[in-house]
Amino acid sequence: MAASTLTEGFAILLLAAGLFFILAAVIGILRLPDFFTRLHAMGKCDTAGLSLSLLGLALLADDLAVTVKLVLVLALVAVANPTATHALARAASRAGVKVWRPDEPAGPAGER
Amino acid sequence: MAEGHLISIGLLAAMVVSAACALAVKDLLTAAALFGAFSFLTATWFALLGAVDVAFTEACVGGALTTILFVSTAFRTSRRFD
Amino acid sequence: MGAPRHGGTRVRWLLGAAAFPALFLGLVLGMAELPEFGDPGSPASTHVSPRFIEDAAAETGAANMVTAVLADYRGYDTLGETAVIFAAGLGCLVILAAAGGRPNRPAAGMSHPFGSVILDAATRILVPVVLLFAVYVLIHGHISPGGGFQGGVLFGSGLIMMRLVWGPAHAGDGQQPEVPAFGPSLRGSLILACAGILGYAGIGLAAMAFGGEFLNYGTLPLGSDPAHVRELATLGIEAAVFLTVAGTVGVLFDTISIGMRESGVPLGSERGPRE
Amino acid sequence: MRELLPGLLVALPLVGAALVPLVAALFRRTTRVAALTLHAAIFAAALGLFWSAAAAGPIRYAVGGWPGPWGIELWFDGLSTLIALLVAGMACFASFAQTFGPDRDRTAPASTPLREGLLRGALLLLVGGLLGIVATRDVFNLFVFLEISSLAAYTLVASGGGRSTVAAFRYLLAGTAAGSLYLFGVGFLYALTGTLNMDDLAARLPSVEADAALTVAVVLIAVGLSIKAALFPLHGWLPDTYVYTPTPAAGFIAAVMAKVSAYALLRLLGEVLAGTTAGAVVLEIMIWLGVAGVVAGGVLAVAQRAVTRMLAWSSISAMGMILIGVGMGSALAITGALFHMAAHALAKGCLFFGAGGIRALEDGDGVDRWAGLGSRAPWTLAALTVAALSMIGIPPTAGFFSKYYLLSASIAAGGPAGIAAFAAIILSSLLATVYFLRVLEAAWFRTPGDAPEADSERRPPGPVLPRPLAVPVVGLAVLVLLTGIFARPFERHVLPDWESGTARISAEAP
Repeated sequence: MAASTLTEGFAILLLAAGLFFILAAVIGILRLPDFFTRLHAMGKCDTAGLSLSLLGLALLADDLAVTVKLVLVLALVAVANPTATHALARAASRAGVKVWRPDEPAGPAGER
Repeated sequence: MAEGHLISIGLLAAMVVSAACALAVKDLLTAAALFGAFSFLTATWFALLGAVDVAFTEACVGGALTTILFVSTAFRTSRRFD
Repeated sequence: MGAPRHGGTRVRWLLGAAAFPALFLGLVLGMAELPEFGDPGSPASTHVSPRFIEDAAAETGAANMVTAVLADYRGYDTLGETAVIFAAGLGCLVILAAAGGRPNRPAAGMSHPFGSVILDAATRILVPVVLLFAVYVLIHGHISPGGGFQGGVLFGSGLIMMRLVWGPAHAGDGQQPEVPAFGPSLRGSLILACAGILGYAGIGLAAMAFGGEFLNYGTLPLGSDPAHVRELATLGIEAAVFLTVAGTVGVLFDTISIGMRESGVPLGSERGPRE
Repeated sequence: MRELLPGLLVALPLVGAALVPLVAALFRRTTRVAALTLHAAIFAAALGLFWSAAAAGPIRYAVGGWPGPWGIELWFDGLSTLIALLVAGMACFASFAQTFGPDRDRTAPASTPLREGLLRGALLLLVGGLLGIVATRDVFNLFVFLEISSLAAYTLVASGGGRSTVAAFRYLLAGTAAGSLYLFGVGFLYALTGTLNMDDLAARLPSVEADAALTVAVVLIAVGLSIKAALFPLHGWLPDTYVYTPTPAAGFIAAVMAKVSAYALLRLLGEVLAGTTAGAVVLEIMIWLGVAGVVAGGVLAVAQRAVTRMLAWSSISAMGMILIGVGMGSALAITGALFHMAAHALAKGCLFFGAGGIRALEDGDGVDRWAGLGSRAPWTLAALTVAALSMIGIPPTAGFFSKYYLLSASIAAGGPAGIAAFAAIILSSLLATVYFLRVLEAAWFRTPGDAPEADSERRPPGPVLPRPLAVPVVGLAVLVLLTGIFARPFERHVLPDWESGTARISAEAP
């Protein structure tokens, strides 16, 4: 009983941390000034948030098969999410998206 | 049951919002991305209704495939819709 | 057609604007009178469904009832749906080859090999997983949600992923090096799609050759247990659907994003403007 | 053989639709022989079924071996085999005409073996879709095949490039809306009765007669199929589609596409849903809309200067006549409607092959382009004249008998609707005389010199139409005459099946 309560508590902790990172990603996308910084926020925080949430869910799952599946999804996210971020950044850099500098005013002009 | 209803209502509201935004934005890439989001919400809703097969199909076709095709089409035409 | 153009347009616009609220009202009114969704006593749940629920697994060998109904009881519908997908690919091929305007040249950034080590490595890891999962979905469709259609879409998505990262085949014209295509070419995709339809209808015709009706898999000489025979044949037609869908996905992506010339299929030709 | 034919009839077009592009993609050779062989085989199957159904009674065929409401059934009686025969036969001519290639009007891409194979595949797919609609006894299956035929038709319409793409897009919008409405209607019917099989549906409908959802379902199905059948106020897609479609496809699409939808209306509204109150009202409305369409189509056809556009409006008039027959629902009216489908399909196919070819080769669609063609190509023009006479309704041709049946049915029906239908059909015949005589007069009695902008040295003497189009034109004209002469056997074959079918449905209804 105690073990399961401990696992549950840990899982909830992981979920909360995951949600926190996702929230941070959302705030970052909304608040940061240009495409690259937003991507930076989204890529890192999203991956971390998703991974933590998935870990938490994997701990909570009753069925071992579900746990294994969730871990597989986690592995997929760990490969796919950073790659997607990289691809987006590279495409934007190739397309000539301007990088924001602190001395320039932020604005939608920097977005594409 | 009440929680299910709550999730359902939230999903439906998000669907309506994403669909309306997809119609409203001028940038075709943004519209394609919003449509992808709409498809994923639809798939989730189908799964909630118990139609897992349909949800799976919707996620594959609506979420992945049509989004890719829309983006390719947007690249072949002019990007903005005015 | 000439004179009443303007007035006609306005009348049409008004009619169109009136048609939508009318349709909406009609649908809502009709819905209100329908049996409650999910009502176990409604005609939809009491007339035909019980037989499917009770006998499907024993009669068709498919534990997933949806697969049993789609691939066996209403297999003719599914053949039709597969033909619809094939028709969409065929139409895209014919029309986009004929569409005037832009030359069939890849849009910048869409068809050149992306040339990034990270992407290359990630694609090498992800694509085999996606393709394998597609085949798993195809084979597992008997038991869990999935089947040929979903598997085919996933397989096609894997092919598209390769195209996106590594690009299509190039003929090598001095500026670009000669590059072989990864995955099937446009022509190969078309052949896959055709083969799928042929396989599906072929299984149906084979059943006729053994004395059954069209698509009556039970008569195929694959074993003694009819449910097991039906299960095997269902797997066959799911594979056929898989081929058609994967091929059509390839055809759609290639025609839309790459164009005809690069994929080595000279469908269109030089055209002069007319209007 | 009787057991094999139904399966072959529905399977062969789909097999061919995949086989022909496959052969073209693999070998990059022309697929003319393969496609013609397949069309001939389909036609043979349709002929066999027609004969079999006439000799030994209707055939019920359970696809996949699952009968009744669980599986999908096909149903071959005098009506469906007649339309199947019409579709398969017209497809043979259209496949022959496809050798003509794209219209030589500079927008269409040049023909390569692969492209030719794709277009032949699209025609086979269209035939498969139409035959599926004709054969099926399942309302959802009908939708699936409606979609197949629509998609294949959009492909064929758009294959001309340029304006034809725009026309195909409009057709696509109308067709998709029509398909969606029909599907909504089927969904309502399924929720109400729990079945998709037409016979089962007819038996279970009386128990839900009072439900308002039934009315909605009937209206949705009627509107959806009426768009496809180009019933008068819903005909907007038709003129541009028929005019801009490349000639080989136009001859087929103009001949049978809308007719098959009208046949589906006849099956669903005239047979299955006719017993419901909503169905009866919708059928009554359909008579009046048909009357309006007959008159409007005729008047607008007179107003056209371009020959193909005039033919397109005349088709709207003809569809109105067919739907008048469907709406009246008496045995005589149904005979008239079916017979008019056949007569009009043969004649209109002939005229579209001819007019499209003349438009492409004479480089213009005006009536004056036809000036003097009679002396240059008497046989072809004689064939086109026979078809035009059939459209007007001159006795030995098929058109006379179909109009005769419809007029008799109108008199028998009586009442304001009957009188209006009678007057409209007579008026449309007079209008058809006006607009067809204009063309025929130019072809036979004017010389090219009379034409305002004639440049006779550009036109070489000799046959007006190349063989791929001339053979279908002459063949169809012969068929128009034969159908007219042998009208009675058709009537004897079709009518009893209709009467027994409706009698069976009303007997099953408690």
